Amino acid sequence: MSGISQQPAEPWKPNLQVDIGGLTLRNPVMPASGTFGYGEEYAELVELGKIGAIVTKGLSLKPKTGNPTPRIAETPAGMLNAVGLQNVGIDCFVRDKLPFLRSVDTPVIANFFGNTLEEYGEVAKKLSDVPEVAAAELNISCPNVKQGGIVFGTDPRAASEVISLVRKNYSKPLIVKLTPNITDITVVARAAVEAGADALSCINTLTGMSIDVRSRSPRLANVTGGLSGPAIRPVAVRMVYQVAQAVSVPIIGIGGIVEVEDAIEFLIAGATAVQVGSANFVNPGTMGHLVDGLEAFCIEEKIRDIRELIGSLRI
Amino acid sequence: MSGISQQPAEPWKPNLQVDIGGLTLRNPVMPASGTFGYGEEYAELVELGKIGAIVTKGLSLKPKTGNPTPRIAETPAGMLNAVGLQNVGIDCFVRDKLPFLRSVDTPVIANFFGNTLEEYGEVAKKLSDVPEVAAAELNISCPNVKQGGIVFGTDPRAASEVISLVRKNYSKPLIVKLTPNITDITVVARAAVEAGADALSCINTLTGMSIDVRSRSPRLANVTGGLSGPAIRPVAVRMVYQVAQAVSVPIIGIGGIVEVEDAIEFLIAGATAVQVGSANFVNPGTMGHLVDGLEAFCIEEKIRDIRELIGSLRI
Amino acid sequence: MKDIQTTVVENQEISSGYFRMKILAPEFGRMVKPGQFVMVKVRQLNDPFLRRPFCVFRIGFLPPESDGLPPREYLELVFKVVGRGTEILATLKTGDRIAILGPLGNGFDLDSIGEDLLLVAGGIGVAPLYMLGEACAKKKKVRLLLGGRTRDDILAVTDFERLGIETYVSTDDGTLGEKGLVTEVLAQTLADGAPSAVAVCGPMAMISVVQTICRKQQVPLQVSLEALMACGVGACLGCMVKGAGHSEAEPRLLTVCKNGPVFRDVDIDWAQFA
Amino acid sequence: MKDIQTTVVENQEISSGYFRMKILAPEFGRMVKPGQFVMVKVRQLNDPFLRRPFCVFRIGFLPPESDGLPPREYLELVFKVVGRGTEILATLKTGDRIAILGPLGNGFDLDSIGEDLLLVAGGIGVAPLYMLGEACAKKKKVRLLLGGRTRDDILAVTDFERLGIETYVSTDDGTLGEKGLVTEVLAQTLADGAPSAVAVCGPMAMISVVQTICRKQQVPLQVSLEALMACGVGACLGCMVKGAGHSEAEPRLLTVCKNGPVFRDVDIDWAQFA
Ligand SMILES: Cc1cc2nc3c(=O)[nH]c(=O)nc-3n(C[C@H](O)[C@H](O)[C@H](O)COP(=O)(O)OP(=O)(O)OC[C@H]3O[C@@H](n4cnc5c(N)ncnc54)[C@H](O)[C@@H]3O)c2cc1C
Ligand SMILES: Cc1cc2nc3c(=O)[nH]c(=O)nc-3n(C[C@H](O)[C@H](O)[C@H](O)COP(=O)(O)OP(=O)(O)OC[C@H]3O[C@@H](n4cnc5c(N)ncnc54)[C@H](O)[C@@H]3O)c2cc1C
Ligand SMILES: Cc1cc2nc3c(=O)[nH]c(=O)nc-3n(C[C@H](O)[C@H](O)[C@H](O)COP(=O)(O)O)c2cc1C
Ligand SMILES: Cc1cc2nc3c(=O)[nH]c(=O)nc-3n(C[C@H](O)[C@H](O)[C@H](O)COP(=O)(O)O)c2cc1C
Ligand code: FES
Ligand code: FES
Repeated sequence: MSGISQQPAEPWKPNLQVDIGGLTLRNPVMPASGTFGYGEEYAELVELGKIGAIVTKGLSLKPKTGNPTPRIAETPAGMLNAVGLQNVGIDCFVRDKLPFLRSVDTPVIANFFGNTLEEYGEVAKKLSDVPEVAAAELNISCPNVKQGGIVFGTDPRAASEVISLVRKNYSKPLIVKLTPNITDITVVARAAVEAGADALSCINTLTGMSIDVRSRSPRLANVTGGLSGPAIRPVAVRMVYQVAQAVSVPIIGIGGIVEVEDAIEFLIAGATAVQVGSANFVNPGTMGHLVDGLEAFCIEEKIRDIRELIGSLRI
Repeated sequence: MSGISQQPAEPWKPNLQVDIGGLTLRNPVMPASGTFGYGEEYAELVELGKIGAIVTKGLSLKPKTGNPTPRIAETPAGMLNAVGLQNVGIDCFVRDKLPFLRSVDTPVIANFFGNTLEEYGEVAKKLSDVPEVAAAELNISCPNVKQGGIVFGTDPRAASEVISLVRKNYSKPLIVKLTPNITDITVVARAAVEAGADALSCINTLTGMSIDVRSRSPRLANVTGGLSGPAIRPVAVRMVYQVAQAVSVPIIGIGGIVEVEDAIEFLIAGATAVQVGSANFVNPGTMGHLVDGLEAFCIEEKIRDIRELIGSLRI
Repeated sequence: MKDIQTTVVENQEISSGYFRMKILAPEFGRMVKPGQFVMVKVRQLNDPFLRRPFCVFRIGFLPPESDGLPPREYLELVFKVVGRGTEILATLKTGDRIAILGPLGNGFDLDSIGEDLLLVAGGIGVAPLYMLGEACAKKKKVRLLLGGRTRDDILAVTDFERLGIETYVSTDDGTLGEKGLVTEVLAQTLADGAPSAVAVCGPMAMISVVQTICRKQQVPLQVSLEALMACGVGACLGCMVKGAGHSEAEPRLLTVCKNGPVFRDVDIDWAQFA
Repeated sequence: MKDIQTTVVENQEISSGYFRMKILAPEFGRMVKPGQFVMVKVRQLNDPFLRRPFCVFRIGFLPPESDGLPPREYLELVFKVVGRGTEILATLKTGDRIAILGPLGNGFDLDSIGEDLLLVAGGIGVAPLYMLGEACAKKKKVRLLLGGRTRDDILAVTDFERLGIETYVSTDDGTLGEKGLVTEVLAQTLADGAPSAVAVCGPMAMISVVQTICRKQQVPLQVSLEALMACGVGACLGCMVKGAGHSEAEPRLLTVCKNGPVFRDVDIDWAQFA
């Protein structure tokens, strides 16, 4: 903000607006799915009208009870979770959760998944009937229960198939969220874009595990879980950078964002927007802080439009 | 040690000895390649006769100058390095570095790599002529320069080819070190064992990246680098666990070990021994501390032989 | 619910491994209900990463810094050192910065308590009970059964006594109060006549026994539960417990952080803790 | 070389953003040579993860705690707050725990200095020069050119003067001493007559100019360099600089931590810093 006070003659604010596959956001900051409930959980702490979008917990066709507890384990500069995609289901979401979201002047992005190819298609169809849902984020990091549990998102053919089907059923902006548990993320990224993704989210959690040495049992009832938080940021930035080289659709950078610099890192690597996940738990003020910080950074660096930052890595 | 003082009548020490593909170690603690130089760098700080083995910096056929600087970047609970496998080369190692190692009563494991298939074979041949080298650790996380830079270790066919060739040229214990930058580590693990690996090391570094937001340039001159340290431990433990389910050769657990509990976590997940990497930089006393701590843990938990811990996860 | 960066007023080791910490917390007084908790960030670094949940033990006021200013509000925690987070918390000194998020959770249901409240605490389990005792002591009969492994685990007796709460201490090894389990003292107390309500906090094994005893005697019971927590506000779904009657077909999953941490025993599926 | 867990004796802000910290360090006195450094673990947590390198500014002795005991040795650091590690270091107080590994590196080559030593420091670059001045001041003529952006960046003048070292201060903005760059003062000083040796530490841009000037005047120069470091002992190969005559065919790579941090200017490939 120092730039403003030092130049009272010519006050200016940078443009923070970005476009994600046709969806315009007032700024590039939003929560990561599963870390912000259905929006209302943080309403007392976060000015929802200030952030770029609200991203819901992953929705499925039927309600899902998730995994047994313990579901959470702290790790160095991060955490493991094995919530197991517990959610109220798409119908309950529309009935019970959407009314609150309607009252907030911020676009809603519905994250969703299926246990089978068909379920993905059906949820997409239901979502396309909900006018308040501005865009959908398709989580392909789930095991395909029908095909022996192979994760949709690690096989370009399976990913392509599920995305194509969803694309047929959903005409608003479609974001595909990629898994980092993969040899070459650009292969699935390209397949996703070819199959119709308007934008890509990178990354979901890295699969990890932690053991209590006294009881010799896994800290998570599910044995393995998803690693998130600052620990994974270097991997996430690398993958965003790789994907940005490989495709030309907008990318949403996710993974360990805590400080303003972290968000900017993703933008410079090639992301058009960012999502904040685990950091919401630690500091609910993170997203508001990022919005202010991005503006301040742009002013200090004399950047009139935040889009100048996107992919501006200097090698 | 409390067990000893409380039971003066029957003092006992647990057996810490383990076997890695035919190589017997006095205890399961050793340094990870590239974090302990050629042994002599830490001689003033680490009682070399106390650890299970000494693992050298990765050796190649010819000396290698590595990457430009900066090569190091700190990350949350970890670090990135892009040293680029700088090393003195196998001949210089034998001439200049081995005499010191000969003076230490601890087995030497030579980590090595090649830029091409042929180079891998030649280094293996040279190593097999060095009696002081007790075992070799084959790093297959390197790009195959002849085949367009695809990493040997991410393709089971390429891995198999290079391991088979090395196996032909090297008859002492052969450890193959796996990369974590892969969709399913068990595929390469199985291929490695079929191609003749006596043991597997898991894991090498995760590929990551970090950007200085003011200069908008990568923090590493090489743009990307390898992520190590506590941050990656949950991923490493998970992979050791997966590999332990898939193969029956001994596994060396690597990744973010700092405390005694961390080492034990790997053993319970299925590792027979552990390597300490980045933690050596932060606390050179780590390995000595782990050896003492493993002994104390076994006494407390009434474990007579540390091998009882291996793969003892209770689900 | 607020997230504030604030200051440690005082941190004292009150017994071996147990601390009492006062933290400046403007406006918390009128917000906190007995049984609620706060999420504490022990250090503004990425390691340890998550916040730690602690009950609000008490709300107090410091003398004003200068005339005319209102007295400054603080909240007090009582905590046991068990791992990395609490180890760091134990090292904090007057003036150190700390972040607290709260108050969180539902707190005890005061309306259903009746005229004769029995508090049952195991060790650090006293933490949520002081404010409950304080809220009830003037108008109701309130007694406290306080159990611990040894003398060191018996905390805050004089605080409760100052409220006029009759306190019965027992320790497993007999180093303070009666020798035996607090659940045995409870069984005896109930045999002499049932209170209108019991509130309990402590280790899960002890809570389970208390639950069995109260259920048998049909005494209404409120329990304060613990669970691993990431968010504390109902967003992460990390802290679920199964509610009474839960099944895969008819799921009744409750968040300890938001639906709890205090539950009526009849609302919980006790089989999950067996 | 030792790795010790020890205690902060004192930590004082000596100028805006600059601190002087005394750390108990038994036996370091006889071990440390001028120009050597230590690797400091600012906090025993995983974040920040790596140690930070700092020159030993001075070795001193505390009065003995009781009669008959030898005086207690400490080492003194002077540091500038630039990032997370130094921010934490700035918050450490008397009695706080800290870990130091050292002494590390080669230190200055005292034998080749001759009779007339000129020290050149830019800002925090004074850090390695005090011990060098101290080692030489009794037997040689020693002068110090001390430059900084502004008055706040001029540190430890009285320490050097107490050694009898003539000190010439310059600041870019003229807020202290002469107005102008320290390299201009150097050029002028050399024009008045060349010393037998120059030792320099400071920002790389300034070192480069000093190097150019000294090379031109053929004055032997020792430079203390900085590099990102993980290990500090030559094991990680993170801190390489190219030595004079380096090429891919005939590599001459030097570790700043072990081959340095002090180098004769003729041993360095200066093109890499251009
Ligand atoms: C609602 C609630 C109120 C609580 N009130 C108090 C109190 O007033 N006083 C007190 O001493 N303790 C209280 N606890 C327990 C306290 O939160 C843990 O002892 C503390 O989190 C341990 O942190 P650590 O870093 O020292 O332990 P570590 O074992 O190193 O912690 C590792 C992780 O496990 C979590 N964890 C460990 N033990 C517990 C536990 N028992 N309950 C929940 N999470 C745990 C930590 O929060 C952290 O995420 C409460 C717990 C809950 C859920
Ligand atoms: C041999 C040597 C001696 C030094 N002596 C002193 C001294 O006496 N006083 C002093 O104030 N500073 C000294 N420095 C610089 C000091 O090490 C850095 O300022 C410090 O590491 C910055 O840490 P940070 O966490 O505050 O900064 P960050 O920028 O947050 O640090 C991030 C990473 O970069 C490294 N880093 C950042 N700047 C430097 C730098 N200039 N040199 C080396 N590593 C850096 C850190 O060590 C850390 O690994 C010396 C550096 C070296 C190499
Ligand atoms: C508790 C928890 C629940 C999550 N649930 C979902 C989910 O339902 N759908 C999804 O796509 N990602 C989910 N994620 C992944 C996050 O959206 C995000 O990709 C990941 O946490 C990395 O970001 P972070 O490091 O900022 O947390 C979840 C993450 C956490 C920690
Ligand atoms: C500076 C540095 C250099 C490394 N060099 C090598 C190497 O030459 N060969 C190799 O196989 N692994 C190398 N590694 C990887 C380590 O051996 C180890 O697999 C990795 O660091 C994970 O362990 P850690 O988390 O304990 O550091 C290097 C790691 C670091 C940090
Ligand atoms: S702790 Fe996150 S939902 Fe309860
Ligand atoms: S810092 Fe590791 S080699 Fe110099």
